Amino acid sequence: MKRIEAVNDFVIKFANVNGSGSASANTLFAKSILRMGVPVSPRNIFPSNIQGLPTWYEVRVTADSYLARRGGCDFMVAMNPQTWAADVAEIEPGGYLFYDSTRPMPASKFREDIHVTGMPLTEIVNTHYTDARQRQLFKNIIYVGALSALLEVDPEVIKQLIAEQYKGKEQLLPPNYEALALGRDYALAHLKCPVGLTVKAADSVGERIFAEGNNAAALGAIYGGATVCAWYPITPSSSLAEAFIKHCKKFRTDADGKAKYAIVQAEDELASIGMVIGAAWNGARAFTATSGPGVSLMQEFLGLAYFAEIPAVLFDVQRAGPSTGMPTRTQQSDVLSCAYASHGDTKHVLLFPDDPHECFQFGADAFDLADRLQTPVFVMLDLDIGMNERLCKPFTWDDNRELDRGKVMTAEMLDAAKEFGRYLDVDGDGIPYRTYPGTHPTKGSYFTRGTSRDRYAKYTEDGAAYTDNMQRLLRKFETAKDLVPKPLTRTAQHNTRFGVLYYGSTSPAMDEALDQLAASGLHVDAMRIRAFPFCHEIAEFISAHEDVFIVEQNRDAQLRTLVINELAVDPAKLTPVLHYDGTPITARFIAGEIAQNLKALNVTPIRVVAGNN
Amino acid sequence: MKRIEAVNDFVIKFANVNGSGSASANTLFAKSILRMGVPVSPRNIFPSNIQGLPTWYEVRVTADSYLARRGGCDFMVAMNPQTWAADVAEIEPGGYLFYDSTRPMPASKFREDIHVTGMPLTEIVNTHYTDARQRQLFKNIIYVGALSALLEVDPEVIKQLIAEQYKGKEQLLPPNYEALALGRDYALAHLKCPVGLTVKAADSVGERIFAEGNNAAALGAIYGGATVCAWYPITPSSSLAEAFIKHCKKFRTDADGKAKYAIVQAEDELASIGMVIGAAWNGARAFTATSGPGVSLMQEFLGLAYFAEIPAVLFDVQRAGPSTGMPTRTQQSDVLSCAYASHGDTKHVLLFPDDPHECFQFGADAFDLADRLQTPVFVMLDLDIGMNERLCKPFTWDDNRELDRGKVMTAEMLDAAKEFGRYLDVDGDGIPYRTYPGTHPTKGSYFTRGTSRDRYAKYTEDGAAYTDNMQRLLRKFETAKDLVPKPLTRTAQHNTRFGVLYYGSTSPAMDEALDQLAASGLHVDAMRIRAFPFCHEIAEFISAHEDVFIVEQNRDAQLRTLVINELAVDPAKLTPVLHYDGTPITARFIAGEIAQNLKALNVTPIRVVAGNN
Amino acid sequence: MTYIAKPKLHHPKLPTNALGFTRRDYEGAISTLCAGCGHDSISAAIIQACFELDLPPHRIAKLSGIGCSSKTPTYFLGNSHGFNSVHGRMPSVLTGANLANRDLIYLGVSGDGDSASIGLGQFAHVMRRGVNMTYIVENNGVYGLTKGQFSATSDKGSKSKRGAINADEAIDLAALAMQLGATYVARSFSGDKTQLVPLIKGALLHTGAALLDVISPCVAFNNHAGSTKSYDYVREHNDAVNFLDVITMHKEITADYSPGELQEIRQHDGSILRLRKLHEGYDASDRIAAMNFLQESRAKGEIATGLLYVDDEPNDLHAASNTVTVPLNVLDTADLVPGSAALAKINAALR
Amino acid sequence: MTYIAKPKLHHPKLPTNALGFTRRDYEGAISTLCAGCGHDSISAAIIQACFELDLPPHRIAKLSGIGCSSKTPTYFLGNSHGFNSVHGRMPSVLTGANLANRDLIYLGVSGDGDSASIGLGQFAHVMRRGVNMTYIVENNGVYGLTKGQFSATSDKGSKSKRGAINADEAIDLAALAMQLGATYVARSFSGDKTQLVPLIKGALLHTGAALLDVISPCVAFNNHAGSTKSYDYVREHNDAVNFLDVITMHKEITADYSPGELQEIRQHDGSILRLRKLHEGYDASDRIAAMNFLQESRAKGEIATGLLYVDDEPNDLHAASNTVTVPLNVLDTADLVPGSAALAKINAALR
Ligand SMILES: Cc1ncc(C[n+]2csc(CCOP(=O)(O)OP(=O)(O)O)c2C)c(N)n1
Ligand SMILES: Cc1ncc(C[n+]2csc(CCOP(=O)(O)OP(=O)(O)O)c2C)c(N)n1
Ligand code: SF4
Ligand code: SF4
Ligand SMILES: [Mg+2]
Ligand SMILES: [Mg+2]
Repeated sequence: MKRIEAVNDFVIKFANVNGSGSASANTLFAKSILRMGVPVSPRNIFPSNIQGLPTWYEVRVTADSYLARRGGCDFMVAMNPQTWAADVAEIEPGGYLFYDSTRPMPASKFREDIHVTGMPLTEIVNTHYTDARQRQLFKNIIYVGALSALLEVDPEVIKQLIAEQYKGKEQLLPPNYEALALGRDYALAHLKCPVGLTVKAADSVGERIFAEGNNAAALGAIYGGATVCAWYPITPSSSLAEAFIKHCKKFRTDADGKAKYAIVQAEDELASIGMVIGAAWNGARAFTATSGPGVSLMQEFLGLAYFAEIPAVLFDVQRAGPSTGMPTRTQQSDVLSCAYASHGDTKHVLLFPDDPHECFQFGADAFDLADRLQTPVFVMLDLDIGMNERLCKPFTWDDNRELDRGKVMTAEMLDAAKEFGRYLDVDGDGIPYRTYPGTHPTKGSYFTRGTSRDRYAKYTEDGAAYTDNMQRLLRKFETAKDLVPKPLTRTAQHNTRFGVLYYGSTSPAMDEALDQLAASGLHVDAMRIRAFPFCHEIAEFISAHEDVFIVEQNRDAQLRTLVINELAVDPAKLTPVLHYDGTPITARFIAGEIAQNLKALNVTPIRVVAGNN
Repeated sequence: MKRIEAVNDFVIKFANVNGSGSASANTLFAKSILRMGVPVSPRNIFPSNIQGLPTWYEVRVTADSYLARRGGCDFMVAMNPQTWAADVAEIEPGGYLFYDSTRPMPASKFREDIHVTGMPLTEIVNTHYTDARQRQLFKNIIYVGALSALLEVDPEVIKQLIAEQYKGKEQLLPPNYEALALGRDYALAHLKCPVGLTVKAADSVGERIFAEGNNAAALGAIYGGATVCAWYPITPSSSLAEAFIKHCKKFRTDADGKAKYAIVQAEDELASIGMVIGAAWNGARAFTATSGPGVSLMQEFLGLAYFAEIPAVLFDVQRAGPSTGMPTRTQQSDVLSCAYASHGDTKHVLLFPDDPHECFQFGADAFDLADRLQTPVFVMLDLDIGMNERLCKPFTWDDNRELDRGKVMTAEMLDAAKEFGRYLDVDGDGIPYRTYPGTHPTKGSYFTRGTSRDRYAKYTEDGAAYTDNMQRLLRKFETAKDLVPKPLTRTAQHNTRFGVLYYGSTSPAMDEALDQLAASGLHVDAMRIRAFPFCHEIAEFISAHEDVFIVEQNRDAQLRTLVINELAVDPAKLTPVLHYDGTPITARFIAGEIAQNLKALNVTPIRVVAGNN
Repeated sequence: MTYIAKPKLHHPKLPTNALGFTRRDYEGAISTLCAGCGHDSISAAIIQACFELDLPPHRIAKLSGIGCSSKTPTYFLGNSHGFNSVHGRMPSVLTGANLANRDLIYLGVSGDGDSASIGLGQFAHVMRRGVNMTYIVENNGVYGLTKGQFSATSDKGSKSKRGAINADEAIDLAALAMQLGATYVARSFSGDKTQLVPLIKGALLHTGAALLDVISPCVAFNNHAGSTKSYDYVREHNDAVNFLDVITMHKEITADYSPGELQEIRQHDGSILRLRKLHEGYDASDRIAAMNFLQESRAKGEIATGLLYVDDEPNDLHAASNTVTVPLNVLDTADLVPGSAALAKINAALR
Repeated sequence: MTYIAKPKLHHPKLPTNALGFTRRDYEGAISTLCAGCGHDSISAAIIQACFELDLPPHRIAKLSGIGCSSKTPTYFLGNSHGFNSVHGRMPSVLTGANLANRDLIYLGVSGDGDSASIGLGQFAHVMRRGVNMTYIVENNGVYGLTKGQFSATSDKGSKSKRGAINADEAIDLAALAMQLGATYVARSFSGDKTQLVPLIKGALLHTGAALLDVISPCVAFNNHAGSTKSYDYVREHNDAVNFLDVITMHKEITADYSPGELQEIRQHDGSILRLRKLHEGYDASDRIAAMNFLQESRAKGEIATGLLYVDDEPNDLHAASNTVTVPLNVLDTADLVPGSAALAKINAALR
């Protein structure tokens, strides 16, 4: 029978029960491979529930650093009877099944075309442990031990990681080491080790770090100088605010234990954005973290922030909508509701980080942008980059960088200036000057409102003043085009009339898909959009190609809507490639869709290296 | 000096102080002309305030039934010192100024090129009345009397209207008649009557009625069988809900005085849409009326209604946004926030009535549509049609028409059916069957949620089930295209490669503009869009023309965005014509913009009748 | 549309109620909550109460917001329609549903985050309007589903599982409901089924706004030392003011007590709420005294439970709206559409 | 950024305060409200209070929601920054502003619709959090700006100008604030400036959440017979529990009363609230008693006014958040950005 053989290049999946403590054991397994210098890309697939429902942990071991979800599974660790059938069915032919053989299983429950390894895990823990919780926990460590033998993962590395994990609680080390050895020894003694899939120490990780996007974005907010955070818990954004709390305790507590920050868990999203707006109006850098339903609730306030020109930063960690949708699944489906948030004519600035490194960078930049433009700025994450550990470039910071507070008039400036008009376009860039409340006893005070007012912030219902203001806001949006992050281009090895646009968490799948397409002789230039509004480079990329694909993780091609609307592109030129079932998009899917389209246009493949397919 | 001369074709404007009781006198004036068989189109321009600020009442007397705002003013009744300068400045050269000459005014306050008529109104009321309130009120009747002489409005008609107004309070007639005579007699005795502008009895009104869109829409809700209304006051939509209350008292009170309806003034818009959703879920026809800020607050609930497939009707009486914007000014700027309301992938049904007649018709049809499609339906009014009296076709109703409750399974049907799946697409049109709660003891009950579920309404986080459902919702939206009102076309007298799309309250201005353009030899085919999603006729109209204008009353060309996105039209083909200062769009503006564009494309005018310009 | 439930055939041994239903007929899908979650006990109590009251399951409408607590309607009354709406807005959805059909029984289920944090506004207004419903808050002082953050009912000074101390004043939903006009207000504990079941029965029979604030420990995130919503803490501080016994019409009244310690309240539907007083002189029909008592017992750090207040002459939203007795959702074209003749009159008046 | 206001030159006759400002310096634009609107009297009282307390006008931030009442900040303190936010959400905006700069004085102005209808949730939560502010509700029982619909504070049974009768329970914002943890709660009447001005002064000096529920008749829509918020009705039913006299540090204490009828409360800033009791034994420092009193007087149909409750040891949100004493909005790069070295450590830990 066929047997999948691979070194440092396979997918192993753990099927567990939610709340059974398997998470830390699984992460331990993934990290140990990483420590061997072999890139991994793990993903949690968890239910909207706390305990008892199925959860999966999928680890892609990838020598070539393909960090997207690959799809399929080569080695299944089937620990959950509820999902046994589906889990077994998912294994690639010639793949491997590892299961708890304590209770004998009828042959009918297995497959002919896979390699089955049974280990009496329950029996082992029951003989070695009496306490129920211990049995539960150590069972997980034991299977990690067994896997170290089956896949040749260096046990010393695992022990090293356990040691780091329990730093300070050293008494916990021996029992964990024992459990590990128990599993490993059993496997070496009774199971055929190794299987066709093995991990071999390498040096392919380099200086890269292994981080979650939410944690990185929260750190970005710290470096961006955010002092006020108002949030309301919602999956998958809660861990962003919680990471900010953690970072603040560490980096923002002064000598006498006082907090150089204020974090409020608000009563709902209307309140959290309201607090952010109030704090930003009053000169503090403030943000909130939320997800789709929160963005919907914030619409009225977002219109106020646009019209009253309040800097405010929002981290939208997107999940599958509409409505409650699938809270623990990923999507890019809030693009439109953020870009045009609120009734009336509005346009908002969006940033699209593609990995934790950019989550950090954009997380910090967003605050400068918001102050510079005096308008809300959205950092658009999603569950896939927000809540999974991802290998990425290390975080970097230039110590000469100063917080850019934008156009703010101080008391001195007010005394020097001949006039102050809150909404006067002094510089022609559509961005007026503002003052913080309390700046000057007699100068620079003004009234902020969501109702129409003139250039001096005086209330008016005059149509001309209203139009004047609305047009200035458009000028300001023009200015934004030069301030937001530029797109990044990857040019194909061969000239091509085809281009592809993509953004955010689609990035790793796209990179891999481009390689696959190139390998099969299909060449496509690619541009990763990193922000809205769109700069001229994007328009030029589109006009430089005859057909442009646009890859998104939503049903309605929302970014495409923005592109055709804002850049006046003929829709016929933009072919949507849409993946929206809530799982992270794969290279297989993208390459498949694009290849199919090109076939339809009967494009003849140009092989780069003969026979390289 | 030039003197504007016109019969039954001029604009007269009343400049008053808010809360001074001028409104009823001004309406009396307008209606009396209507009763003489001469069409009028009045508009209120009022502040967001209760008392003391400037307010204007503009009456266009229009033999040709051009009901749009014309722009400019031929005869100004300047009753408000605060706005004197602006009011005087607005008069067309050769036009007329009528003012209260009690206190002498310096010549500098007038203009050389207009005809001034002063009348000592204050003096007159002070000599005839002692009570302050009487002086206030009768001053208004007195100037109406004077105008009847100056413009040759039939005093008998005015008295007739007063009589109708005070039916039951006959004791009020003599004093009003006296005041009217007082003004008229003074004018005849001391002023040069008539001026160059006169009203001549005609028969140009026909069977048409004079109604406000909000009132008509509320009546539509009555005929549409709405039984539950939940609303929250907001200008300019409040009068719609208040009219519904009035109509219910009249038409929905049963023999023993019980109410066949329930109306709740909710605590806010989240609650009103929530109540509407709850009532609709439970089988009653329910609606809310709101404006932009309310729509923003309803976003989350609208996503739920889309995903959970709840019929719900919303009347959005649009005002100038974003944020609080200009509450008493008109705009069409909620189009996008309604069409794509909520985070996630959503699309909603919109209806665009153009006058009170259609407000009634669509107001009723919306409920059938919502039940048939099991989704929210928006009726998009605006302040201009909602709060002004407009001449329109009388309301009509077919007594054979039954409420179409859509696909609802009764207990009998459930017993007969072999299975029931709330989200099963039995008929292939994307519309499943529903049951009302409490229908059957053991069959047809289901659980409604905003989270992902399978075809049998069972909770699931399975990606395939989610996608299956989201695609069915798209099929349903396809079905909607054939159910919503079709667009109406007006073909130019000459073949033309130019087309124009427009909708809602733009209608009268567009009709007039087309005449003006035709008169100057510029021919454009016109199509009035009456609903979203867009049916194929609209796509065909666009492809049948080389250049298509799209006229809107918002800044960002929101309907254009929908058109290019949903019909895949090349934006280059659609030229936006945008008016958004909060005043109703005029024919002058539209014709001007289009003519200018055609000039740019150097189109040579084709005169229909030689020299007819 | 009123429908008489047909008794079904069952395993002979299972006890049936007057409608011939067994307890099974009132159950729902298997719970996916954590083992030991207080919410599951409340679901069981609801099943028990509906079974004992002989309610036709399909004549009950279950509505909830979002949260572990709001998930529970899936786990009871499988033959009833349910609506798991959006976070914190169940009260408005329930109000609308109630207006559409006054003949069903409305059971709202919510959590403390759902009702006291995001939902406080709607909670307050649904009470003010006196919507005829049973509103159960499954109160664990935390956001369970989002993993244990404090909610607005967690007490000032109480400790989170991660060690954070709550600095904000706690909201007492029972006290609030009383102040806002609810006509049946009770508090109970998911761990005390004997107290809880009768309180739910009384609420289901009450013809106005009934609130039950049921403390329901979250074993995953709020059952530790330092929490004031843990099983242990609640057991220690539980102070029942009375014990309720619900006597429906068809049950004749038996047991007798010496007058002083008994209070009997006859409800609109004829049922009798018999209260055995556990607190000297506690009068459940005296709203102001009850409110005062709540404040004082809270100041003492006690958790007052039982039927805290009941108004035997409740008014509901339908009464206030003077609606017809037949459900609005059955009115048809003939009932609702005035027709062309009426329209002609209207047109005439607009000329 | 603390800024000492420079006294300006004025018409010699105008009286000036300790800062050399005249009352004019505390005024704003001309009101566009209806002649006789209660709200204008409240604006005047605010001007008076700030003038008498010698507050630097620009150190006050005015925030409001939407409504006639919420428009008023334009009509006083023209040298202060103001924020007319969205309907019902002023409390959250004020909370955020307060967090950004603890050195300013925060004055929230709202209406009964703005605070009790759409804004009830935020109203409740801002009180729970103890935000240091003066929150004034200009309470007329109707929605003035939208032409006279009932609000959530209009009493059950009260009649609208159009003759409709209100069926819902009224919300008593003062009672609610007390229950939710506000530490300074007063009620007054726009028509009684002598009572109102000191109450505003006390609130401005209070270092916690201060609520003033000021009944402020709407002459356009709610001043008719049958209204319980009309000038006449309020005058008839006004029942003042005490009279407040605010003694700031620099004023020495003079007048003397016989002990019994006096209550003196020293506030954090050193100022003294001297309460002359008009109600036998009313103790403004006893929260539970005060709540009970409110319920009883309301039951009697009276409108209790005065300083209803005050906590002389208020805690505010900054204390709870343990924030630095310097305003957060002045912290700069050096204070806030950990720098590349720290980042290197973080990177290392993520490998
Ligand atoms: C608008 C919105 N915000 C946030 C969430 C995330 N969320 C889901 S449940 C929940 C809190 C639930 O707490 P509670 O009502 O106490 O229920 P419990 O889980 O404790 O029973 C939150 C914040 C959401 N679903 N919707
Ligand atoms: C979201 C939203 N809904 C509705 C409105 C319309 N609106 C403006 S003011 C107001 C009520 C104001 O009442 P209140 O707060 O009592 O102020 P008052 O005018 O009585 O002083 C309403 C409903 C709005 N501006 N925004
Ligand atoms: S998390 Fe808490 S509330 Fe949720 S199911 Fe588990 S125990 Fe219950
Ligand atoms: S409407 Fe009422 S509240 Fe508004 S300004 Fe006039 S009197 Fe004051
Ligand atoms: Mg909870
Ligand atoms: Mg009010």
